[in-house]
Amino acid sequence: MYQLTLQQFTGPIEKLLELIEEKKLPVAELSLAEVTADFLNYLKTIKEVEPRILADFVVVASRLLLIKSKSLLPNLELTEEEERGIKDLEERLRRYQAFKPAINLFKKTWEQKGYSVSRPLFHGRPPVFYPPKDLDVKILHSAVNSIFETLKQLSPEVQTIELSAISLEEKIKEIIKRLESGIQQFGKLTKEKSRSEVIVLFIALLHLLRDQIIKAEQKQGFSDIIIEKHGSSK
Amino acid sequence: MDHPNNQNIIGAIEAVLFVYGEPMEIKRIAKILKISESKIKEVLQQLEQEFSIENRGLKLIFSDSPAGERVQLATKPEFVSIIESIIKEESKDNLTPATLETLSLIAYLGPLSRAQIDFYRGVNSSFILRALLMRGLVERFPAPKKANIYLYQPSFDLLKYLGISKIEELPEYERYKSQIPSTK
Amino acid sequence: MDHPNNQNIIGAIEAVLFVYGEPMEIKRIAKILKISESKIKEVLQQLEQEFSIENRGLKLIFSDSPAGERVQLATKPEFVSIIESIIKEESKDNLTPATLETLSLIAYLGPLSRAQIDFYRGVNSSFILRALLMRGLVERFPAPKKANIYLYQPSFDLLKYLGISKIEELPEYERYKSQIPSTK
Repeated sequence: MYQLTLQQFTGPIEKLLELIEEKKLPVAELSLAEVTADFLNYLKTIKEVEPRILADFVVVASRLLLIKSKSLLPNLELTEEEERGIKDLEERLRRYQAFKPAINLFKKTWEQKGYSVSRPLFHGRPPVFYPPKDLDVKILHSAVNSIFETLKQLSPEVQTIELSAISLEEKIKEIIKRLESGIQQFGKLTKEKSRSEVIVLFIALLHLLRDQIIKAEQKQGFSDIIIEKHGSSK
Repeated sequence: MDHPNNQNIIGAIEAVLFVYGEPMEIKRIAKILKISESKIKEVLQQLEQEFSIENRGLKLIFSDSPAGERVQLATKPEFVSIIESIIKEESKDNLTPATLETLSLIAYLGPLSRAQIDFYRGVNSSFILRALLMRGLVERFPAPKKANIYLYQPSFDLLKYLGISKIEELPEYERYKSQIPSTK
Repeated sequence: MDHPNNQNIIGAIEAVLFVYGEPMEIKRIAKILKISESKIKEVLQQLEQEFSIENRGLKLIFSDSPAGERVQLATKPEFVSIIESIIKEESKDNLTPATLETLSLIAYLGPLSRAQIDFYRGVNSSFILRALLMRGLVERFPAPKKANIYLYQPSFDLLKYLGISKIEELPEYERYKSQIPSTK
């Protein structure tokens, strides 16, 4: 019943807001840069418990990384789309922050002891056989067939989500391996990768940076990032 | 009840009889409300009087049983034709997508529990199951070894109406029956 | 009805809602009783007032739908402990964080499309919505003029669980409702 574990997680917006509020920061670009590392750490825990929702968290993480990079590299020029992405994240956080007290009010109301009970349809009346006019075996057959078709379509949806939740750990290992094999440009690492893979690779890169496993350098905005293992040749 | 007065005892009795639907022993009402039987009888009289006012659509029906006097909440007789017209109208409903979907699931994969039907349909099926029961299209029986769980299957009348003598005669019955998707 | 006055219309509505049990469109009640919709609405208000008296155990619950306003008869929440001793209701368990998040959004801001809910939560909500539909806590309707888009809103069962008569009774409802969500 993976749906049950799935339900233990709120969305990334809620999580991000929680991290910001924990540090008593306002919802602003600088605060987002501040909590990036915490968010990435949380990402790691989800990945272990519920990989299926990782994909949605990765999208938010990639925006955070952009913000973080911008704060670290003041010269970094962002595209219009990227700027819009950051503004959009801030806007969502503000909205969520404004709505959040309502969640608690709802919870309190739900937890109140009393509730109402109604009666089922025609309670206590005996059944009267009343078949629908145009019902026959053919119609039943085609109805059951289309239900099975719909159910088949449901399963791939689950698979796609799993596929897109690319393992962060795998990517970290990949970077280390590639570095060992001599590749030093981020551009080469990401060659021919899907968009979401590039994002995960970049997150992995930042992880390695934070844990001081690697050094990275970008000569100027949009130029390739040069990566080196710390204490190289180890 | 904590501080019973005649007023909220009346309300409580009305609520209990409303939900229960069937005739209920006065003894049992007394036990549920933790009030003496004589007090319940007194309050029931008061309630009966209130129902007699024109703007009420309900009334109390008293009956005797070996276990003692019973009381039931029911509609006043003057509304019988209105009630019959609703029942008739509700049954006239033609084959809606929900009806067809639920009925075909029960026919091909039954006996099924409500939870299983909910899973296949992706929505709650309590109302539609109740409607199918009322129209005599399906019947239910308690699931073996599981408390409060019912299993639904096609009614005998439905098979007859479809012109088949057993459910296995449905087209491709085995094919669907054998690949029941997991309810995981 | 032949000589309708407010008094016996009240009684008739009470009888109809009692027998039908499920939420009923006001439009349909008007059709059954052959009385104008506005008259039914007026009388329902009167009935609601009468239910508010202490000695009544029942109340009315209201909710809108694309087909118009609906109304259902149910017990007052304060009698829940007595009711629980005679029927086994599905327990009102604690809500998981994701369920609570999604349900609050739908309750305060609904009707909402899945895209709107996703926008707020920043996560794909299809599994959670499916689970909520299956539990019958939310209901959905096709969005007007948009193919394949559904709008989600609180169900009557949710209102009953919350012990409120209409969604507007949620604490500080108006304040949050005015934060109209963007579809982006």
